[in-house]
Amino acid sequence: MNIERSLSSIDQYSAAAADTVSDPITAAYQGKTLLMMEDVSVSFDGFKAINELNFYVNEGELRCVIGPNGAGKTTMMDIVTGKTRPDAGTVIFGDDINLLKMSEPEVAEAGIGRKFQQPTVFEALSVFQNLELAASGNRSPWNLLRKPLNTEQRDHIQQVALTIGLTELLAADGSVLSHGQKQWLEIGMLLMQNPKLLLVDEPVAGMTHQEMDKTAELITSLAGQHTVVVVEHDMDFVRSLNTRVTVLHQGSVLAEGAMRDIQNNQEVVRVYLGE
Amino acid sequence: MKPRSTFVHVICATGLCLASAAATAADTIKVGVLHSLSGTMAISETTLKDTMLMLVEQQNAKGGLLGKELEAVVVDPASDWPLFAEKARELIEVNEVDAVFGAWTSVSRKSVLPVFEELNSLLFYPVQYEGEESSKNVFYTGAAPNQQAIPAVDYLEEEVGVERWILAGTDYVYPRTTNKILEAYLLDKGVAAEDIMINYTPFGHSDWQSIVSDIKKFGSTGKKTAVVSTINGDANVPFYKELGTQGVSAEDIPVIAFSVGEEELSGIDTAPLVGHLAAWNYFMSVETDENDEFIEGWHKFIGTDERVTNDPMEAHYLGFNMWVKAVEKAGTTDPDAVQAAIIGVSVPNLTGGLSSMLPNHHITKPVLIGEIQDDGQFDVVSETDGLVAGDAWSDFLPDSKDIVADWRKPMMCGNYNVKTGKCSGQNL
Amino acid sequence: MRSTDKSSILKLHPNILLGSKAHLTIVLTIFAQLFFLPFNALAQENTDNAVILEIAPKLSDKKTRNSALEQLIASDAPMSREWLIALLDGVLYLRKSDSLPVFAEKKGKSFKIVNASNGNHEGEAGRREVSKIKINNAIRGKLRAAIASISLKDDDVEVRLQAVKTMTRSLNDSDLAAISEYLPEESDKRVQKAMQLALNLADLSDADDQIIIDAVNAIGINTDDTVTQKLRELSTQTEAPEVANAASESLTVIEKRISLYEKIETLFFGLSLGSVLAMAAIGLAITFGVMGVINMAHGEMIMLGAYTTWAIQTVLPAFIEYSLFIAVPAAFLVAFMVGMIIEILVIRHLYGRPLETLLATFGISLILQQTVRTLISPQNVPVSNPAWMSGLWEIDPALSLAINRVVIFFFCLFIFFTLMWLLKYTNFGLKVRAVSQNRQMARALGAKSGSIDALTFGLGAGIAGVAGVALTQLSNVGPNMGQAYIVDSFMVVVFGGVGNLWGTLLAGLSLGVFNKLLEPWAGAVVAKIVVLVFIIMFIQKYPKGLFPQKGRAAGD
Amino acid sequence: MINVMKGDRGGQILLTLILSAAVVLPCLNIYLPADSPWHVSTYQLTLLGKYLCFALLALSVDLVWGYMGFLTLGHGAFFALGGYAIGMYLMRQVGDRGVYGNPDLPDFMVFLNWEQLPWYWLGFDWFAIAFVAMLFVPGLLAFIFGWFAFRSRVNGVYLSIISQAMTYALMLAFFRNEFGFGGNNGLTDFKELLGFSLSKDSTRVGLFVASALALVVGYLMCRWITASRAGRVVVAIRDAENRARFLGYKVENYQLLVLVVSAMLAGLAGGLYVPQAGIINPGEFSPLNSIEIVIWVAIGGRSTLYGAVFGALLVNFVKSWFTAAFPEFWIFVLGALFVLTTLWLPYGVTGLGKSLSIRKKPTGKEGLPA
Repeated sequence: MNIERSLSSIDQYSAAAADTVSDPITAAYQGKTLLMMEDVSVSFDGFKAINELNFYVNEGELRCVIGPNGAGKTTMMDIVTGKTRPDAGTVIFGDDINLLKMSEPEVAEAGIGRKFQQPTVFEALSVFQNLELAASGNRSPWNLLRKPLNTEQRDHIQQVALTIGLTELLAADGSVLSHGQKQWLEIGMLLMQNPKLLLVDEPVAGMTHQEMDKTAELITSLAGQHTVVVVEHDMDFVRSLNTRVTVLHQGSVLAEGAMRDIQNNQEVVRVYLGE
Repeated sequence: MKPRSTFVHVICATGLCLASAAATAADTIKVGVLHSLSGTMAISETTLKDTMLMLVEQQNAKGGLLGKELEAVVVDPASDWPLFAEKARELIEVNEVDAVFGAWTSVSRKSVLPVFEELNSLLFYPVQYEGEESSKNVFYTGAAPNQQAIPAVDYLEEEVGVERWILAGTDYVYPRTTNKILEAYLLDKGVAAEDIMINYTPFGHSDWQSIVSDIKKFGSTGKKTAVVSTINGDANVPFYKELGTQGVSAEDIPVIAFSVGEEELSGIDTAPLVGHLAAWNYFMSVETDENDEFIEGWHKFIGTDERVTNDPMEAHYLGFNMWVKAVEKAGTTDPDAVQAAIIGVSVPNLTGGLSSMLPNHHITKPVLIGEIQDDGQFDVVSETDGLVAGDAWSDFLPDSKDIVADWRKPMMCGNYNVKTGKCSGQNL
Repeated sequence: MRSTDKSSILKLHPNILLGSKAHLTIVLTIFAQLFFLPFNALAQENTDNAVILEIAPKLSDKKTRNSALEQLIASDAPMSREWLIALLDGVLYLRKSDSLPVFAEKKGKSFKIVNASNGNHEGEAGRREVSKIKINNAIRGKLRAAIASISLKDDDVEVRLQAVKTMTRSLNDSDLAAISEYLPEESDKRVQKAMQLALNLADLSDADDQIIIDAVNAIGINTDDTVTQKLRELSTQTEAPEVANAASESLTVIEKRISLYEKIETLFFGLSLGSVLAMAAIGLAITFGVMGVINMAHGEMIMLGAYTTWAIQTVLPAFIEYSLFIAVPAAFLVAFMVGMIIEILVIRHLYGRPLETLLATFGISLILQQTVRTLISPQNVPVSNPAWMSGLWEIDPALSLAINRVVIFFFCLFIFFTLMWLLKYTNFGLKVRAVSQNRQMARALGAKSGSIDALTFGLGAGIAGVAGVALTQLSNVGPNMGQAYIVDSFMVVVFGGVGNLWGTLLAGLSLGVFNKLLEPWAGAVVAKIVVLVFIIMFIQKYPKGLFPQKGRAAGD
Repeated sequence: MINVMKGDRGGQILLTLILSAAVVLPCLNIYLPADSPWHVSTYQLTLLGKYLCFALLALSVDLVWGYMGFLTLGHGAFFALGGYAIGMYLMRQVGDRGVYGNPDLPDFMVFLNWEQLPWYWLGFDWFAIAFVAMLFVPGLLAFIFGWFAFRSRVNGVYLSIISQAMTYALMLAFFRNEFGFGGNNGLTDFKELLGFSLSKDSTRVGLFVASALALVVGYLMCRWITASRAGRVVVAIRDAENRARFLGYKVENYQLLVLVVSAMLAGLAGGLYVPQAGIINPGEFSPLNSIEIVIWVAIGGRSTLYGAVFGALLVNFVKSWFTAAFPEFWIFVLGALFVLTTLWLPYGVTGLGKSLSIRKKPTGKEGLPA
């Protein structure tokens, strides 16, 4: 990282953040706001995990969120998905859906899918069954007791399996998959839900380089049809996604912009390299 | 056809065909022993199993019965009441025993009763119980309420001058009945209702602080107060410990217990209990030759002279001897013949008298009141003049006072209502 | 003189001390005299004892017993007091062959006998050759009263106090005369007070109204049973209105005081029950709460501790007083070792499969129970309460706390704080916490998680064993005893919040108090049901117990 | 219905065995003379009938524990409630043949001076009502319990322990004589069921066959649930409850459904058990009994259904056999069986092959203990 080449001052950064149109990458996906988090705060035992966070994602956008450990990335996801309730702030999805009033299943129903940091596929079930579980439709117990999958759903599963490259492993148990395959399966499960917004938490942690490339390809291919927010540590990976990046620090947004700008942001560098 | 028979083979191989496996040797007479050797009741019942083994061994040493060797078949119903019924059935159907000695709790007796009636076999039940029952197939060698509770209360009233009564018991059928009988009896005698306090606690109750404190308060009015305790088993130790702790001595408020014998005391430090009472039909401390011989035999059999003897052991001793005598009299072990023969059979009891089997399948027994000594034994302080006949149906309960039991012909009924002239109940 | 007497008695009658309590001191002291006077002093006085020799056979006959006793009490023969004491203590026998009254001391299966009238040794006699002069509770009461009047001049303060109290219960003229006589000489404040109360009580029966009113005022607020009885009588049955008024006024105040004491007592009962629950659960808070082992054999660890106490008392019958001090470390060691063995042989292979530990430890619990049944006995075994742990701590006649329960309460706190200290401030504790929070990480940092696990499980088991020692003082010691505590212990740990020791302590104490508050109006059974339903409802509301672990670590 | 058995080899074998036993054993009992080596005595049939009831009970536990991950320590309560429902009907059938000859009240009520039948006994003269109660009283209790517990997301050991508290509280309540169910003695001395005398061999054979059929139907039912898409959701909930929630499943509805079905199966098992055992008493509610059921399932192998059935049959058979053959030592054998199975057969007896072939470490990430 060449600090000398840094062009952005803090002021410049701020201007960039305020004026998203000036950013060539996000400009491509310019649309209306899909997710809006405003003035959100939450604390655990006095520790402010999220501190007056403002965060916006537009429809069809692919966004990366980075930040050092404890920056509040996972907590932010928890808030969006209804697992954690913030102490203050508003979280609006789409036009007027208030996510803070919804339970996890309701959030999922509303069209937000989440991929966890730890790959949590259902190991006791086969890849097919994992995808089947994620298939959209009536989710009441009574319905699922009586009705097997319809052809349309089967086709969808096949199609998603193709996208994530697991067609040959459809019958295999979740437990025998490699780490990377589990990550893809989980992304596949998100896709099965036809979500409007995909939250992807550290998709490449622990992956080999090949797997990482494949994942980057997969995620990039998703953008456009879906809105995707990726939380990631791995800078190479984030760079390879070549998209707009938000830097979180101590529970609020430190910087936002294209990767190359971020890399040159002194504040960011200071946070990452340590004081 | 093949798979099916294979299945039967499998079942048999795994032992379900116990019947065919346990081929009965014709030259022995089998006696079933149905006492819990594990679970909560093992604490009391294991001793009775050993007693039965001793009695059988002693009988065999005397030459067996009808020229045959006696054989004890021991099973473990594990303090599990449905298992009692299952094991009873197994003893009778599979092992083909001629009589069963066993059960302790009321519920275990109730559980096996239909089995004995259905299969027409004999059960000797050795524990004091609530009465209100007389079955053709059961012989009650323990005390009925009139052979324990009533004389005990009489003693307290007449000799100790008790005016206020606390009837404390574990919440199950024996204390409930006994207390009901006692309450009716005391009210009959002119005791005011406010001078009677009745208290029930769950099985194994261990925290007696509040109750003992209540007892103390109830007894602090200046009138002489006594506790009649039908507290069962394990709950007694903490109860007596709490009495000692809170300084309730036998001179202030004596406790008379119907379920605390030598065996239970052997698990308690008795020094603080000296003077508390128990009512039984037998005490180890009774000085007779029969008792000495019995105790000696027991110590020899069990291999230590630390072990005590108690009332239910005597009950088995009586029941077993009565059965032996009845079999000899009938010349067969056939249940019907033995049933007919056993009524009227008398055998010496361990307290110097002669107990006999009554037509209602209860027996005659002396009633002894003993005070606890610091060596865990009882000192007899009162004894009924003669033997008391066991009464199956209490005269103090409105629903049972008209009922009598007589298993002789022509009545042959355990449940005959003298008013309506009807025989109802178990052996319909 | 006194101390040598006592130690000698210890040798002669070890079981006298087994459950000795404050009021047994009377018997003790008298015993000293009984067994030493006859051998030296009494030999010369045998001639004067001829009268009581005649009384002896009458004592053993039920019909003549009462009159004989009166005779003995009235007799001024030098031996009469010793006889009274011997009777009370059940060591007065008749030799069957010649109806000679003897003091008999059990020696194995036979008796060592001493002529009761002259103190001559008569050798040994078989069980059948002597018969005990039996007494019952009524006679025992009379004896105690008779001895009490003699004991007013005893050297021991406690004996004198007890004597006055015994007298107060049924005052007669001669007692009063004796009390009036000794009051001026009495030096101890408490005995003085008791004597004064007796005299005042006697005044309450006086014919003169003024004397009664004065006595009522003199007594003031006294919650003694005899006082309330007498006042109640006066307030309802007296014709003189002033007397009745004075009595009922005084009674109202006293009753208010008593009801306050009753509330304090209930609270104490609750705390005491709570301390038992907490103590039984603390060990489980370690094995289950910290290690996540669903330890069904926890109750059997308690049982092992209790049996250790029994074993120590059996092996060292002369040291009953100190047995608990030996038993606590011994029980800890025994349960600790057994716990370690269980961990190494079984639990160790089941980490990551906590549910399976339920199955395995249930099996272990069955095996341990049946082992005790087979090796020792299916019956309960007796454990004695040492004298220092018996009796009551009398704060007021209407409020006395059982000393053993007070001791156990503080013992529970002691265990708890020791454990807290161990976990918080020692290297071992640090490792335990590290391993329980993150096994891999702790291992990576060099903690030998294997040995730490074994030690932790041993610690939990050891503490259960120590709890077992305390429980011997309250409840039965038998193969089933562990079963009585296991369900309650799990409730306490869960109610308090798994993994939180403070939670366990507070849960135990609060459930105890809650239970005891309910008991007076709901009865023992319903109180327990209500407590269980309360726990269920509480967990619905607070799914992680009283003290949940918070934040990210709590994850699910 | 039969196609739910596809892919369940163990279940196919098991059901075939049970169905053939239901046909063959009664024939051997009725048509063969008593001295034939192939004769099956009524005692053995009844014993086996009781085992089958336990197997059904184990099945219901496997459904909630094996598939849903709720380690229930209170299933004995559902079993006992079902048993009490049928026990009450049987009590009413006694009519005036009780010891006191009172046509309106069961003996224990006469004896405790009850004036009239308490309201909750009304209707138990009819089998249909008792049968409905047998299924729905446990079902309702499960519903109430689950509705509160699952909604507040009580899980893991907390859930297990409150289920234990539930059965413990019920045990204490049923022990109380005032509660109106016969206190400690419970209900016993039954005479007849639907007009058939309970002491008749034919009735016992009938009960055996009914138990076998109930087990088969229960098995098919469980299999229907577990093999459906809903069943896979349940497994998903077991392994990663939160994940399932994010997938949009109303987790508590699934949990509630499975728990209620399971409780009803347990109630059915209890209802069939009581006429064969001849007694129902509060001991059935004891927490230790419920733990024992879990142990049957673990011994047989959980999450397979057939393992639970096999485990219940095995443990109970061993118990019956050993309590007679080694009355003094059987506890040691049973205890050792529990310990050794856990150590060496983590997938239970039926999972022997699996244990041998897979030597992988269990992940034990989420949901444990559950």
